[in-house]
Amino acid sequence: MNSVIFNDFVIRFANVNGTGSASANDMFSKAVFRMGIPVSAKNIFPSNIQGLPTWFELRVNEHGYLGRREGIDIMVAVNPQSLKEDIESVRAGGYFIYDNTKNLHPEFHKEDIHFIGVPMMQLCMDHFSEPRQQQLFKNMVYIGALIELLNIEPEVVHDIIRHQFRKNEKLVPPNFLALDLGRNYVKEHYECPLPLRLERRDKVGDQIMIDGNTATGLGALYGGASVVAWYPITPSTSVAKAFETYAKRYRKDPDTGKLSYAIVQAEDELAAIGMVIGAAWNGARAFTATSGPGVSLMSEFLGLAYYAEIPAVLVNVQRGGPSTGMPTRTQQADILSSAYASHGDTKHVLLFPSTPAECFEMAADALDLADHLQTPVIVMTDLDLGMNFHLSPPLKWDDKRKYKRGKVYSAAELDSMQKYGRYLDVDDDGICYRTIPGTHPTKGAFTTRGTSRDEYARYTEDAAMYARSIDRLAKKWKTAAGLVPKPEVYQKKNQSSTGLICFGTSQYAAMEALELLEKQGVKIDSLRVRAFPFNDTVADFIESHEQVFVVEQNRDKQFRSLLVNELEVHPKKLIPVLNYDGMPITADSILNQILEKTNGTALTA
Amino acid sequence: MNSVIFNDFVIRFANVNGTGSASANDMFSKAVFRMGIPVSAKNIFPSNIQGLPTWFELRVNEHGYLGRREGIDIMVAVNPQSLKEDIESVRAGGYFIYDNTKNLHPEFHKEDIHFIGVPMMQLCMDHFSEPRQQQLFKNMVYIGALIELLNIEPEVVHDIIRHQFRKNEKLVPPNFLALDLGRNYVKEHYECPLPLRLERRDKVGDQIMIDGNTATGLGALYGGASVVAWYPITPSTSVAKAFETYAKRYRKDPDTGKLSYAIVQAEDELAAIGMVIGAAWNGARAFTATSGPGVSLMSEFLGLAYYAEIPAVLVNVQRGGPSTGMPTRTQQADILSSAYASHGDTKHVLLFPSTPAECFEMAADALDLADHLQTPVIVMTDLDLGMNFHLSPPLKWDDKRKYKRGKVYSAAELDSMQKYGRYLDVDDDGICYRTIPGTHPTKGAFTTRGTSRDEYARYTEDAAMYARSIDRLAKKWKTAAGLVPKPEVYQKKNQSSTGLICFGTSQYAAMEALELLEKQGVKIDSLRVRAFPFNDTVADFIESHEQVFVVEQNRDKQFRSLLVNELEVHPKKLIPVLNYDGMPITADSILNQILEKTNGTALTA
Amino acid sequence: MSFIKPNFRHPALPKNQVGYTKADYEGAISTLCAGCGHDSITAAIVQACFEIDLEPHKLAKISGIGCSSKTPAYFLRNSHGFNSVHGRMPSVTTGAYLANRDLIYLGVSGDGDTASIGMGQFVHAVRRNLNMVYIVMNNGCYGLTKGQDSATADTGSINKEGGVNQFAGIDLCSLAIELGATFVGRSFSGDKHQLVPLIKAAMAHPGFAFLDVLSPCVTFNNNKGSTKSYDYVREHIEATSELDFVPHRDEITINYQEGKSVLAPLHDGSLLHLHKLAPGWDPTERKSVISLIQTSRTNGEIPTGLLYLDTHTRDLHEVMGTVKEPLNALTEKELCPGAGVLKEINDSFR
Amino acid sequence: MSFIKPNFRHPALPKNQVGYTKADYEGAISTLCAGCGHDSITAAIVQACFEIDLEPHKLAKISGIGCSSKTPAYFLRNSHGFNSVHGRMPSVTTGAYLANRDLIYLGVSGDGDTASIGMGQFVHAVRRNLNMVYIVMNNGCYGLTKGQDSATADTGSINKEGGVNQFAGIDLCSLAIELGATFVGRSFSGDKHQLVPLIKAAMAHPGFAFLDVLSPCVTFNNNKGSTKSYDYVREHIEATSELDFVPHRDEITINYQEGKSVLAPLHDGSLLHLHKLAPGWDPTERKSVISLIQTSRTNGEIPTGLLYLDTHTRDLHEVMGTVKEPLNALTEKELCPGAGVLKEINDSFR
Ligand SMILES: Cc1ncc(C[n+]2csc(CCOP(=O)(O)OP(=O)(O)O)c2C)c(N)n1
Ligand SMILES: Cc1ncc(C[n+]2csc(CCOP(=O)(O)OP(=O)(O)O)c2C)c(N)n1
Ligand code: SF4
Ligand code: SF4
Ligand SMILES: [Mg+2]
Ligand SMILES: [Mg+2]
Repeated sequence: MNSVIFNDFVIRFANVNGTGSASANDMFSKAVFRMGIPVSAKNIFPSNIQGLPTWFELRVNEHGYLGRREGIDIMVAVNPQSLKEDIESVRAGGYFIYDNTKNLHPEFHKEDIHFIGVPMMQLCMDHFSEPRQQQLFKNMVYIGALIELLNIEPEVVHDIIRHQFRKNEKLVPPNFLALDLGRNYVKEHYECPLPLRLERRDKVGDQIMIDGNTATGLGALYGGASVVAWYPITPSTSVAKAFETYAKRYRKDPDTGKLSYAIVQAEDELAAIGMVIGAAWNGARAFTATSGPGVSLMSEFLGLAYYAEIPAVLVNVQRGGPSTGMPTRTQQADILSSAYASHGDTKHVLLFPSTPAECFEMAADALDLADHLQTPVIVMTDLDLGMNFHLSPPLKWDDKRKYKRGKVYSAAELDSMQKYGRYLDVDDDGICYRTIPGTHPTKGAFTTRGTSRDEYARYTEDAAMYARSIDRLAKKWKTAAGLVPKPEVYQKKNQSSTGLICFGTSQYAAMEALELLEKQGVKIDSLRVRAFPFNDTVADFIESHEQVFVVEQNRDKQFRSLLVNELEVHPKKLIPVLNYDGMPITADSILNQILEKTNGTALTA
Repeated sequence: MNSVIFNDFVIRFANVNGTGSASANDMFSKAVFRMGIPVSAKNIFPSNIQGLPTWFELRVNEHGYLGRREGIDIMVAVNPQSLKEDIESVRAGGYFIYDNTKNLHPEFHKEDIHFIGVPMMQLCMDHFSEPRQQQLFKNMVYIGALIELLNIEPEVVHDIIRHQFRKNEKLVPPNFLALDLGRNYVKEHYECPLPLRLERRDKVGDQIMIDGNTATGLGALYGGASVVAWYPITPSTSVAKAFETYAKRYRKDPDTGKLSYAIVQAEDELAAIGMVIGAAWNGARAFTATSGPGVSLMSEFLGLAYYAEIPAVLVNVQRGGPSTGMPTRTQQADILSSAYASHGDTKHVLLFPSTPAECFEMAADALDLADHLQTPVIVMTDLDLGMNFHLSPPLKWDDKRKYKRGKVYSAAELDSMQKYGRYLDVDDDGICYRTIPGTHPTKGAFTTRGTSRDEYARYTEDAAMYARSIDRLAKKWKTAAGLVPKPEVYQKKNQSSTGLICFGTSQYAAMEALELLEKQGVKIDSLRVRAFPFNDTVADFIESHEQVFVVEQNRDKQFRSLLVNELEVHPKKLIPVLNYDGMPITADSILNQILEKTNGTALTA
Repeated sequence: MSFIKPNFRHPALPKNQVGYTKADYEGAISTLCAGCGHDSITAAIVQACFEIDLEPHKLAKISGIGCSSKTPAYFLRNSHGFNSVHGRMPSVTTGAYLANRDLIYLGVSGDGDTASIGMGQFVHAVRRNLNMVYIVMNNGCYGLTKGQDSATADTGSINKEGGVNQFAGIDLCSLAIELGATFVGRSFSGDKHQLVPLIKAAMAHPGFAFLDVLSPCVTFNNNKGSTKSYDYVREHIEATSELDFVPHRDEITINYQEGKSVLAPLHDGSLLHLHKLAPGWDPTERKSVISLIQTSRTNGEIPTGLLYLDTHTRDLHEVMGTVKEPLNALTEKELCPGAGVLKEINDSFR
Repeated sequence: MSFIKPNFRHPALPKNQVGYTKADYEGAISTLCAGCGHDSITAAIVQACFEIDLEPHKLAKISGIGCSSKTPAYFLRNSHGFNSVHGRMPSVTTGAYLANRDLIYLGVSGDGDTASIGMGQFVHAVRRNLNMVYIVMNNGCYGLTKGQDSATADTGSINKEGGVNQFAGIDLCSLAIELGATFVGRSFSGDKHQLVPLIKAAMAHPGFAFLDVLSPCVTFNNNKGSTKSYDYVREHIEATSELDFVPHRDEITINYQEGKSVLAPLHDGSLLHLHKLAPGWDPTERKSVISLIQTSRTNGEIPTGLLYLDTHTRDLHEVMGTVKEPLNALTEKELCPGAGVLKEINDSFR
């Protein structure tokens, strides 16, 4: 028999979508979390509503490695459609927990894994009468079984159930019953707990378990967005939804019931970004959230906002492309299309959060930055970060924080000046002063336009004037590089000659890979980029290393292109480490690619 | 007095738009052309319809240098609005020909240029009665004056007029009269011809004078396009228009009057590209033409065509960006937005014509390539090439040429096969066989989609399958590099250590600059890129030179980015030579930038 | 994930005049929710195509994005399909139609796909009287993105989360008539009896044939308070007519009832027999149709059936004056003016 | 090139109640063609704003792209303007309106800008009953791109090059009414007498106020055969009414004629006095309006005036339940729930 392993495994639930399994699975992850053990979840769902296979994968790891890991240790298989592939995906020595109400077909048997049959359906049929109940409680039966098999503290699960049904308490006892059915069955038939098991720890600290989209929506709420325009698209829909949910709660005047925000479901993405631009032009903080196809549709408008210098915040929750692509899978493949969205010489500020806490922070920062820079700011998250539950530092807000509204002249300021020019570079940083419609009866009005104009916002076709205006935008871009969030550098004193650059959700696996490598005696410094344009630290990091691995989740090395284009570094120095099959990148894959691309040598330097 | 200079000057006509000057000016350029002297024209017009200043600039150069050149030698000023700047733009020693019906205000006088007053309006008022005629014939008066001043052969002009009014012969005599008014006046008052003058040569050979858009439209017609969908936008409108004009003539059944083409003015650019994709999916050759904002709007659909592998031809006549930008000025600033249009890992084939003859050739080639590669092909011209008259080799067509329809299975082929798979890479070149709707009653049907699919075009969310399919697209991209038009290399035997890369309309000025440099003893090899993806010659050229200047007409060095990204060369090796003020780049500017960026040294190596 | 039905044919299944069984008109197994209205429409399309003796490869099926837009994969497996991008089915269909006038074009869309993001293209397809059948599977919500209200949701309709729609719902039939559509019908996914002949007639119509089919979303918009639920629709529909479609080759043997009947000859010689149920309404008389719709709107009724028909319509290819042969079949001979002509053209630029 | 008019004020020019002269409502010198209808509409807007005593900075003017969309530069120089992108004025205006409910929003568009590329956004602005004045300067063509037919060009209309339009023209008024617009008028750039009061009334209307103004393009669509030429329009317009607009603070002293007159109180207390010229038509009665339009269509007449008015309309901000204060004026205090609340929120995720 195996020796006992605590708090380190990957468990996958194979369900059918639309059968209520999601809430049972969430309960399971919450239980692990409440036992003080780090855990992260990945929902692998189809682009359909009901009846197709869906998987919920949990990585439990007391060392806090929470990126995806290849190989399933425990499979809870409740979906007959996917039985075959579910069995195959279990690692040798792993456990396959299934509903043995019907016998497993002998052809499915496999020598190297443990089969644990639990007659989930049968137990439910024996104890519940309604078909819908039988269906739902099946999920609780396997949770019960897992309590015993994995050594979950039953009280933790009971608490969760009690909280969940606090408004409908009569549902608590049948849920407890279903749990017990599972618990009792496995206790009777198997040796519990398994050698792969949980044990209470104190490793999650003050962290929370939250999906990135909720954090993003909250960040925009805290950041002062008052106009939201959006169009539904997976995986971004829940950003607007989260904003609305919390805004309904915290932005409603308790006396009048009036709302201090407006949210519009636009007719499409072109309209959504148009509304954001209109609102921001008119002095409100506004944002929209979308995904790849939406960004493509928004690109004309993004160019307008860049050139006419209007703040706009866009959250791009990236999914698998190109085209409609893999709408329920993750990628970081809109880097180029976001950075250079629109024709002509156009560039956009990008922010790259890695954790829900950063989603929150950056959504708020984006609103400040857009106002300050008077340009679109795109928050680049992805399906993995946006829709999955992640362990995250708690969301933080300093009540002393003021919104940075940027350079806006008030009526008084206008009164005190000779002549106002919308595009005069008064401060020599490329950022000019705008005025908000309605500010002053006779001063400060101008016409915003997407065409070439002079410093007083008058239409011009003068070549020199035009060149001056886009040179100023280039200057503003330099200013932006100094304002955007700085990268995080992970570098010990004695520096390595090899570096690694990552961003966004790739960091989970990248950090694990680096620690694994360090255990093998290979030391690599690393840097996590948090924004584009890149500030000097990024250039210095590349400069000071002989070779730099660039980890990203797309085929075309898009982020590496950005680094090369903007920092003028030799592409050969930047070694791509890629993953683009739609599943989150794993530490193993990073590690292997690094070893392979260096023939396993050259790293120990 | 100056010595006489033959056939080498820049003449500019300053007019008001909407006053009929365009046809007089065209007449002038045609006359120069018909005297066997190379000439090129630039129309500098406002984004408005009537009443604003417009300039028509001609470069006459018997050595065939026909890029734009800074500095005006002769100004024909007929627009009082722009008088001041028109006078200022004349080079010292140059000529300022103006309407002195009203006296020139003394403040406009300038010592270093020659003023030649011709009472154009007065002469017309004396000889014509209707105001509209007086207005129109004013233009012919200055043409008449130029006949004498510049030594144009009068018969050449007379022929042009006779041809122009062949359907309305009674207009010939008054036009001749107006010419004579101008001729006689200047003969009486000035010494004619001027030292700057024309003289018949035999330097145009069999070349033609044509705008690029007409050539593009004709190329698409010859290339077999039968469905055209477009939406008006300057400067691309005349592409569809040219197609229609000639199609009406040559694609109409003489018996039935029926047309073998369909052209639709779409409701917008999204619809235009959608129609092209629908038509091409259904087996017709189809194209659309647009400019920057249109490309932005088309980007979602371009991604669909890339991923679902549908042929599509798009002509992008580039104008000044970003956003609405400078709609009547030229730039090469949609390089990145066209190459990487759409979200996700998407890339598009680009063709870069330099001359009208190449516009013709590449429009036809684009249709072949799109069918062969089953992907969008974008012909990248610009306003300068598209809307201005250029001296060009004649358009060529080989009657033996067959349309390359690419890999399409016929009913017979389907009958003879076991199982058809739309996305099976049968030939191992990344290009699969498609079938056209309606081909076979029971075989070969499939559903085209923008989502991930397996080799049999069935929807899938399988990670490995998805990765396989986009890897195959990357393979197809390699295949494409071998199929697209090869670059032209201008390199003498003894190679220089310095190279220059240009594309499209930059070549005119670039070639002139290189010859000027050569005269100064500086030898630079050069290469003109004609397509993206780049084929090996481009990589070899960069490889074999120590430094390479990259000439392009945008701010952000977009083409250089493409070179770096796709060829993995060190950006530092590629020295940008830019022009982005909306006016066509000049040889002087290239020369100066080259000298400046090398401190005038390092080139003689 | 895609399930392909085993293509097993029972030898005794009845065949139609072109030799196909009904099963030949089916497609892959649906992955929609059990009970989704869209599946019933799929079945009606299969039935209609079987009955009109359609050769499946003579039809192209094109859709946008949405649960509804997935259905083309579930019918007519021997027809080419194109599941394009959200809201842009009309332009793709326009292009396809221009390329080959010899096929039937069946466009499938959803209310989100058509009435929101696709509104512009929808309007212009109508304006061009594009020769196609355009079916909207109308559930008043965005099924695939989990139930948001769509622009056809009626004012006051309550969604699953209890939200009350504040905006006016767009009546696509009424809009299509306003824009000059030549064939406009409305039906209900649950009323196969009415829907099948409507689809058949739409396919015979040589212009833009629009069908707005109410098709409840069981998962997100079948709750109480929703005006697109099965219960609500069943209670509020008012059939304007009973419809028979008589293909052009069938002899007319049925003895049509006098008075309340209309016999509309379609362009291809087929006949539509309409037994009128709505008073004061004549489907070929625009004004009466508009009036019917206005009245029903006030009364909270949903008129169904063939609402409007203009038989004096010309195929778009005729309007455009294109050759009889499909453009996609033309070769160098017809398409290329040749080197001789090019010489002339060159000369004109000298 | 932009010409700024010298801002020279004659001291004796009459001032309105808010202290401005008419010249204060002007803008830069127009760069449109001499005689362009759009310039007359510009003049009417200037006149209307002067007459209603508008404070210019209380209005925001937003447009798309086209000759028509340039006009905001030519009026109200003290108002902020936004010349956005082609066809997307409605969305920009929606956003602006949401940000600040206290301004008047004047959207200017062309028939190309609205009926083609902008159709989707137009429809949805109507559907939301966005509180704005939406003026289409309708010349049946694309002026700025040199005269192509637009989607409002009538079937059979002949353009400058002799091309005959084959497609149905979209009637934007009729479409707006179908979609539920609450204020719909049509006028002619040449009829200042009718246009000025219409604009004034539109500005007082607290919902979507749509004005379709026929505005001939002298350069590209003023030829014989065009149904949007000055001559044609002059000959075919039929005024439905004479209109007086009585601002809410003016006492009603005029003695209105009985019988053919309608007195419509607007939301802000202003009064619209309509002297009806069209028989059987009541601008507040939807069905009669639709019937009027259908009849005129058949008779080849162009009905002008205030065609439809629904006074029972609620401002969109009211519908959405937003606070009285403009959203763009809210501060941290109103917007940020604060650290305390965030602690609770964090706890809910543990
Ligand atoms: C450009 C774009 N935006 C958004 C989406 C996301 N999306 C997919 S389906 C859909 C709505 C579908 O609604 P409907 O057309 O009514 O179809 P149903 O699912 O209700 O049948 C949306 C918004 C998308 N695929 N593409
Ligand atoms: C996305 C985009 N497509 C095309 C154009 C080119 N364009 C400029 S104005 C215009 C049409 C204008 O027509 P209309 O709105 O009727 O205005 P008008 O000039 O007739 O007043 C077009 C197509 C553009 N600016 N942007
Ligand atoms: S979500 Fe609604 S529309 Fe989509 S398949 Fe399910 S029932 Fe049908
Ligand atoms: S082109 Fe037509 S619409 Fe444009 S300014 Fe001239 S007359 Fe007016
Ligand atoms: Mg729907
Ligand atoms: Mg127009």
